[in-house]
Amino acid sequence: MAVKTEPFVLNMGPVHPSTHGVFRMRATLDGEVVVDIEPVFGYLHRGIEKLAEQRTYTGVIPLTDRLDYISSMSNNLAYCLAVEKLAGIKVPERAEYIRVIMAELQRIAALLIAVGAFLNDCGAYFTPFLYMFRERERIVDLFEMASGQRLTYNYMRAGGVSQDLPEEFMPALRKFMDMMPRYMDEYDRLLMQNEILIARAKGVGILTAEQAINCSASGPVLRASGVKWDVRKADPYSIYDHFDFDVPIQQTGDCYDRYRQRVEEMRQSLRIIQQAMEQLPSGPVKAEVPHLIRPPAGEAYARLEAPKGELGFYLVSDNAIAPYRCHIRPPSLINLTALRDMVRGWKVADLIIIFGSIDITVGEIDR
Amino acid sequence: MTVSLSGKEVARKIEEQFPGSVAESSQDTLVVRADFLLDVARFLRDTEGLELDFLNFVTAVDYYDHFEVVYLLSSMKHNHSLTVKVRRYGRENPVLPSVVGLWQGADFQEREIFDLFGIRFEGHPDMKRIFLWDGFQGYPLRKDFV
Amino acid sequence: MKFEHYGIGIIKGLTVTIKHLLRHPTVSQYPEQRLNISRRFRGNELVWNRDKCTGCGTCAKTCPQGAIQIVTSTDMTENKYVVDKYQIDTGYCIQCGLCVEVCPYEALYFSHAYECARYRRGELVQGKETMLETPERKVSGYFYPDKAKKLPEQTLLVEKVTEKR
Amino acid sequence: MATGELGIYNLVKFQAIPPDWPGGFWWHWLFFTVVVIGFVLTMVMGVIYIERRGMGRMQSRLGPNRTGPFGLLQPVADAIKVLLKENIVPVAADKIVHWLAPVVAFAPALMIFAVIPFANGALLADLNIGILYVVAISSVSTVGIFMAGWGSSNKYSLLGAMRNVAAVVSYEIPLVLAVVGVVLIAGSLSLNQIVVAQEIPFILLQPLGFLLFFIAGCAEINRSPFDLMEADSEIVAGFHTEYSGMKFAMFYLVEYAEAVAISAIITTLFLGGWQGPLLPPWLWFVVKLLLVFFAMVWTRTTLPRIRIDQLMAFAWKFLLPMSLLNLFITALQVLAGWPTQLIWAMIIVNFAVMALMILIWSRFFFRLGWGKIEI
Repeated sequence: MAVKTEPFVLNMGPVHPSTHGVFRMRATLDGEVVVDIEPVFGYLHRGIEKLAEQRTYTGVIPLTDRLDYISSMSNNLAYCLAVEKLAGIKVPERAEYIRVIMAELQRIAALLIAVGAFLNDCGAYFTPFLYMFRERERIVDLFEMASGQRLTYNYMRAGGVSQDLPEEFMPALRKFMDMMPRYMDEYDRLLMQNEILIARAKGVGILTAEQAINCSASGPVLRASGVKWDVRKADPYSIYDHFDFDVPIQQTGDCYDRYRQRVEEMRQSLRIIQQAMEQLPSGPVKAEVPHLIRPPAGEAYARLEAPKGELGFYLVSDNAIAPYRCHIRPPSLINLTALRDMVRGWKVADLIIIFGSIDITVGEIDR
Repeated sequence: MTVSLSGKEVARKIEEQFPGSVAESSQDTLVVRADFLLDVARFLRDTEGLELDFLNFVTAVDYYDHFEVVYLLSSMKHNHSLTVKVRRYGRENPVLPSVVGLWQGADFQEREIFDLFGIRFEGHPDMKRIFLWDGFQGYPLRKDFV
Repeated sequence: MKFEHYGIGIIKGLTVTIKHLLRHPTVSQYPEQRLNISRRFRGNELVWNRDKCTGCGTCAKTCPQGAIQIVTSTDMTENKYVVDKYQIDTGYCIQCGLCVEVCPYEALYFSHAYECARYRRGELVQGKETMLETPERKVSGYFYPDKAKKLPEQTLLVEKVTEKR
Repeated sequence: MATGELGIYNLVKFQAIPPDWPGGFWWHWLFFTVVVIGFVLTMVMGVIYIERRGMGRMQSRLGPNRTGPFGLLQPVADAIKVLLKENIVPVAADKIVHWLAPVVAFAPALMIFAVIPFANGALLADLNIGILYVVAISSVSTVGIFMAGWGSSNKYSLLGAMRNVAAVVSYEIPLVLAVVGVVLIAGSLSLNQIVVAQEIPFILLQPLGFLLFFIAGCAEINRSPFDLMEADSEIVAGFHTEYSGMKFAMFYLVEYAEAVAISAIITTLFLGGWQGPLLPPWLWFVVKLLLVFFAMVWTRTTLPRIRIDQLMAFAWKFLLPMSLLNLFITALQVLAGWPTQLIWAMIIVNFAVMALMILIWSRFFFRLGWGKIEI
């Protein structure tokens, strides 16, 4: 017997423990069941695209730190790739290797947060989150050593990186690489086979491959649905074609798969760093680029595989020192498109973990 | 490596199907007339050999006399991409057809363009401001917005 | 037969947490235990070298935030600029480091000091006199590797092994 | 010693000075009331400290260590802070219900301790239906929690309260059925008698019963992994979202007082209560209680939370049949006279039964489910 009940609206957010920032979900609930959901955002809108139009090409780099603030290095790199493409700058080889090391370390750091926050949303009371934060802290230490800051690195420059790695960087990185696989195994032991987690996440929030492509999902969300698409392999930027790594994919596209996908990607990143570390050549780290870059009129779109998905910068130049238009393709925002289809019919608790498994940063959604 | 499709070749194919739909084509871009946008988009998505099933991004650029809406399409199957542009002249209440029906990924991005450029997309299920609040005056990413 | 639904995963997880109970904690107690910050620390304050600065204003032009204010006048007798006013509003500063990077005369550095919180916003503005290098306000090695060598080595969490092995 | 039910008749009866208590009934009453309240409050502080420190160490951090030696005064500092905070009542709240809820929730948590023996005969009232009293009283807290959820006119609170009511109603049944096994072996409902009857702790005779009681107890007092009613990542803080200041402190107290109560009952029923060598009985009691509580902290640190429909399914499809089977087997064993004669056989058989039951049930009959609803 079905009892007729009245749906009610629950505003989750803007201040809610698991919306990962100032993000609001206007959920229509029928009891505990989610009938409909409408994401509402814009609370963190700073108009970065407009600000970029008034800054020099170099001056935009600090702004990109503030897009997806837990993976600043990737944002720096994406923007610099776009500027280099626009202005035709050639990057020295050592700089490329440093960039790859940094980008992959950043991927590990960001995915650790993504996985930790997802497990925290599942209700594992901060334990996995804090364990993963510990490893992230080790990575952030390395970043601090190279760039001088712990969150907004501002390390990449058009034509290379701002300064060479300090000499104590490589021994520290080597130590980190030695200990990281052990910790990864520990995380897997902690919750990977946990019956409750499997019951909570397996089969929940399924995103099929067709739907994922149609919704322009990218990154781990797309690959967990079984689409073998990684910008590093499909459209190699920087020097990713020099490295030997796999693109792991999962089959069903549920929350558990997205979680496992991220863990697998961290392992692949470790492989890339290992290779880059061994092959790191010496030489200059920055091409001879004037501080005020004045690219020829034209447009360029450069993209890379950020921890959250395909991050791209679409730059239009009118031969001035500031970009005429700077559009950012935010993976967080576009991955959210599929959220509504994924959560309908699930419970409030599932809404939270499905949302957590997409892994967003509000700084990137709102820009 | 993702192959960038030649705009000229694709334009020839489109012209066979929909005469007069391509306004301009060059090596890497294809400018489509706004009236034909949906037909061309469907053609690009469904034609054998093109199958541009992945919409990387949609954005707009303000060139004072016209708005240019840029679509970057890729194909997961063939690993190639194509930049499609649409121009809309005139600054008062510009309207373009929405491609949400073809690529659902355009949903939030078209709302964003509406929010920041004021280009209204017809056929979009939920055309309202996305970042800014409803009573906001003006469209910030237009060049004349101070 | 896979052991999946009998609580094995739960028991595995429980062993991991109980192991951590016996390990050393990762955290350090901040005001008592101070870790060394990075030698390239991009800190809250800037250090300005009065002698080397020629008043060219490149730093002010580069600053994305417009936090640097520089006023110069010309000294005709010695044929150079005199810096009348040089001030940085560290409240606006985002510590991007572009000003330090572009300075053609190596006259601007980051300071290696932290804990620069103030009670009033006005106190965040650094004037000419409060920007000079002093024993307390050491120069950070950001963009100047030779200066970095003199600073104490950064404490790294990688060095800290929490498990007893 | 004052024994017997609390009733007008007994009050009159025990006006006379009992042989082993020089103060008479009222002295006994006064003394143990003070002891119980003091015990609950100190234990709550103690367990909060243990939870925060233990959890901190398990999460690779330190936990509170600033206030007092080793941070021992942290609960005191918290209490003072929270008492000085402003008392905020939402405009749309049902004022009376909102105000009464913490009191209604707190009183039963305290009342449970009336029948828990700290040493042989050292308890407020040795009711001969003690365990029944515990079961009856412990579910009254739910009324207070539902009042809080309803009275604060907040959707999160209501969701949390609803979840709590559903959980308590379902988990009461396996809880009681798990207790019945113990009662059968001990042959008494009085908690003091149950402890006296435990020559070896009943956890060995009733391993499955212990497991069921522990799980159901955790669910009833909303400890992780069943902490859905205050699931911080889902419904903010559940029923006490809109509470602040003193009233919030009351709920906080209830939460831990209930945890202490369930630990105390588990200690009494399964771990031999105050019995033990060398140490004084009350210390044994406290040590065992803290051990049980530590197990709760440990699970809370490790396990994710389960969903509401899984929670209900777990109660009705797993715990209920298991507890019925456990009861049935125990009854057979008691009929055969095993607890007095073949005690070792009973231990071995019961452990084997537990392992087999869990394996079979989780292999063929029950799996924590999915549960999408088509819209």
